[in-house]
Amino acid sequence: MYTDKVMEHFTNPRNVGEITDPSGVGEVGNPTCGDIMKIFLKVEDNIIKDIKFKTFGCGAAIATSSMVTEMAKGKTLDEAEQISNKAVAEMLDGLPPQKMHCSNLAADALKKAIEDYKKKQAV
Amino acid sequence: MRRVYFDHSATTPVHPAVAEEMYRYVNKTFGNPSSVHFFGREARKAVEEAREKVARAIGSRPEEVIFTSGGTESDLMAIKGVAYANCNKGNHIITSSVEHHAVLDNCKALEKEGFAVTVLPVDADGMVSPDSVAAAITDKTILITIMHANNEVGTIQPIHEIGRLAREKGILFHTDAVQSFGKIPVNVDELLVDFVSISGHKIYGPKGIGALYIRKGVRWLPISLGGGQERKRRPGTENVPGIAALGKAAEIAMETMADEAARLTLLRDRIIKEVMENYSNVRLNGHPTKRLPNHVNFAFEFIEGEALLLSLDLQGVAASSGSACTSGSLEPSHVLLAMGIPPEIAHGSLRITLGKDNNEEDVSYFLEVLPAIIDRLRAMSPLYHK
Amino acid sequence: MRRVYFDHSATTPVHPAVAEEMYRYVNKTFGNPSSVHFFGREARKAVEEAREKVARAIGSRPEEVIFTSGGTESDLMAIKGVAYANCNKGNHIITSSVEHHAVLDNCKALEKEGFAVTVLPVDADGMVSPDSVAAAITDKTILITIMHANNEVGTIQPIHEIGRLAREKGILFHTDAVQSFGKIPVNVDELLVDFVSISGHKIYGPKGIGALYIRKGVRWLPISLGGGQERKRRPGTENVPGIAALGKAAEIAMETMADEAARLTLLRDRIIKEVMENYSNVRLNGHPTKRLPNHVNFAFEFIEGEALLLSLDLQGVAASSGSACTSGSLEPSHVLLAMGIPPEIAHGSLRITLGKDNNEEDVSYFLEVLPAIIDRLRAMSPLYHK
Ligand SMILES: Cc1ncc(COP(=O)(O)O)c(C=O)c1O
Ligand SMILES: Cc1ncc(COP(=O)(O)O)c(C=O)c1O
Ligand code: FES
Ligand code: FES
Repeated sequence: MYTDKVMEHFTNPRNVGEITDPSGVGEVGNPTCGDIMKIFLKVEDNIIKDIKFKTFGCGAAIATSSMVTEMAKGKTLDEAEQISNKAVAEMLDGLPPQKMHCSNLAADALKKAIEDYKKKQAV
Repeated sequence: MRRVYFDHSATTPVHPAVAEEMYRYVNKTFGNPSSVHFFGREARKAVEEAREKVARAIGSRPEEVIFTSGGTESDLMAIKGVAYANCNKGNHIITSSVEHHAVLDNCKALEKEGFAVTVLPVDADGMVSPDSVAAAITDKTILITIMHANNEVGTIQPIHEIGRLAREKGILFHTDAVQSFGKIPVNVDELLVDFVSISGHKIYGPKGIGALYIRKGVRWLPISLGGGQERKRRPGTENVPGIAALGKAAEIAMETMADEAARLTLLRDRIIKEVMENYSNVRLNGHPTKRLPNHVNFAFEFIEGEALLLSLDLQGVAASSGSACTSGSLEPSHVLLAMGIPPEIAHGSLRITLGKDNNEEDVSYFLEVLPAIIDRLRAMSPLYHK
Repeated sequence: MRRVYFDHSATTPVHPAVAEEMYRYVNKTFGNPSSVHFFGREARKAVEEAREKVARAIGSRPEEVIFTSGGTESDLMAIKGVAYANCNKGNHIITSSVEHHAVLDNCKALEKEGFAVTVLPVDADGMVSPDSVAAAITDKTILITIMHANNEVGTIQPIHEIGRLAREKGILFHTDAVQSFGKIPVNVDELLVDFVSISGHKIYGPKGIGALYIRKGVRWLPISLGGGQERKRRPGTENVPGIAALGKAAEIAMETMADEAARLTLLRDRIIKEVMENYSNVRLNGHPTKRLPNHVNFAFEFIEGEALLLSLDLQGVAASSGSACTSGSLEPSHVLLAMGIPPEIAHGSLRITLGKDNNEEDVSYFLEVLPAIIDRLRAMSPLYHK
């Protein structure tokens, strides 16, 4: 069902955990299947220095969380914001059709975390 | 890697003696039972012998058993067959909220066609109360369809009590015994049922074969049309190897049922005891005692079922879950929801269903690999706080 | 005793390579394709590979093929599925008088439900004329269902021509290719069909498995309800060994079809030639040339079919007949009657259908034992006067 890449990220997910005192936090719930994902950012000089996630969800949800954190780490906020659901799925060599919605979780959570950071900066 | 198959409610391996019986009718005795010649007569004999074996296993007469392509078709035939045959008498059907989709979806389809369907609730253990059945019966009720044992949580329903109600009122009564048959006694006269669905691949027989018991003299119409096979009740060239195999599987199940039930109950109870003792935030789904001897279902809070299954699979343990993410339907199990389990907890359900090749070592192995998996997934979960 | 199996239209022996494929999924890879674990994934792979093989054999896309329990179910699903899905567009169905009961009986059932059914006549060779189809089409016509090759007389229908008519008018077109598939090319785009029924046990595959081709994008509704299998188009746990076997059988059929057709045509034509030359009052039923390569059907006047079959059987030759006495229905074959053959002659029909293990010696043996049988039965017949 899942590609080796998905299974690899599911088995050894990168960047699991929380950041104490994060620069930004994004949380999304998937209304269709009820899963939840949380992303924590540490931003310095507009660059994502550190990123962590916590996910309650299926294999695809965990793998996409892991992948999106890996993709975002070290990028500028503008670059990170460009990461699309599709790009995450592609980096995992694809997801089964019925699991495409899980990849939305990851990219959306990242965007929300960046938004949260920007909002905090604006104040 | 050690492989432990703990998913016998999904399907079972074929018993070697059943496979052998099947091969005979694949390799040698390949005739069409409708043919008058030698090859045909041999095949006919196999079909009728298998019918006797299945009949013996459920305490019916052979001519009350017809062969189908599986539990799903048996359910369809029973439900629609009764509905269409009795629609001049009434239009009301009673079922429960924990039935298999093969029952529920046909009831829903009939509802669209103008039948009225009462879907009875269950209690927290997944049990239908006979009182609720009694209260639902109207003078328009033509069919009650309540499963014998639930596939997801293992709860065994009070079929005999419901059967008594049905019989008093002269209402036809179908039970889906796909999960119970071969594990606990299924006797049509003790259960007081008029229709029983069974399926081969749940009792160490092959996939694609099942049977439907139809009590002699009841009002029922065939759904499948075509040739004259199964006395026009289920046309199509008979699946002779499948039928012979189902007969053999039923025979073996009857011989081994009592001992296996005792043996598996011990394994089951060991799993239940150790898991309930060693984890916090876990519950046993289904009735604590009125459950199938081989059946365990837990809900691990803060964990999603598919992730749990994949993790177990990586350790060689095959199990299943009622989580939305595994079902493709994006909704957690309707059974767990009907039992009042909140969706986020239903999500973390784990079904362990034991079978003939499982032993103490399998259980030990499972209990050994489980903690690290639960810890890892909980540590990853945004819902979990130690 | 020498045993000669000449009843391949009734059913075929399972090809050893097909049996082997089947055993793999009975003995080893027994998982449920819906399961997420190792055992399930292996089974899923087998199902999807088989789907590709069947699709390749009929020139379709894999997702247009769904697996059923046999030809009878495929016919039911096609016909009722189109009727119910399109009843707001029209209520008229066109079929022919020589269809298999699996088609005719469903059409008749739909007639009772308010559909209008035109049953087209055939000519003396059992052929449906495209002109009669064209003449029958109305603006209410939603389905044409005409078989590809007839099971009793072997006549091959002008499916491509009928398909052209159907497509011009935007009418869905189903063909029952149970008898033709594996013997002559069945390509969904060349035949211009939207639905095709096939069955495993007619092509050296097992009984209890079949497939239905459903052209992408057509309006159709599932008949069977329950789980999500076959993308909800045919629920129920997949018959994995049967499906894998059907895939293998289709693959082998494609590889061997051309050579086998040529080889069996020679045997067939030898039988036709010798019988027609050596007997009086015998006729060949079905089209003289547009017939299946393995298919012969004679009417021996003054003789009753069952008596003929029993006599042949006593000599080890397994054949069949369209006679009432063998069919259990007490009416001579509706196919022969539709072709204008008088009932008393239809009674004496003998169907010889050849297969992969038949050879010249089988034919010689049959031609050797036949004369004494015919003579004996004719001598016994009050209708016969030398
Ligand atoms: C309770 C119940 N009913 C019906 C079915 C359907 O049986 P089958 O898979 O043989 O169609 C199943 C199993 O899938 C089941 O568990
Ligand atoms: C033309 C035709 N259609 C349908 C069927 C039914 O197929 P099955 O026996 O697989 O149900 C048969 C064979 O019996 C047949 O010859
Ligand atoms: S998170 Fe539920 S299906 Fe992936
Ligand atoms: S003469 Fe006996 S059934 Fe026809």
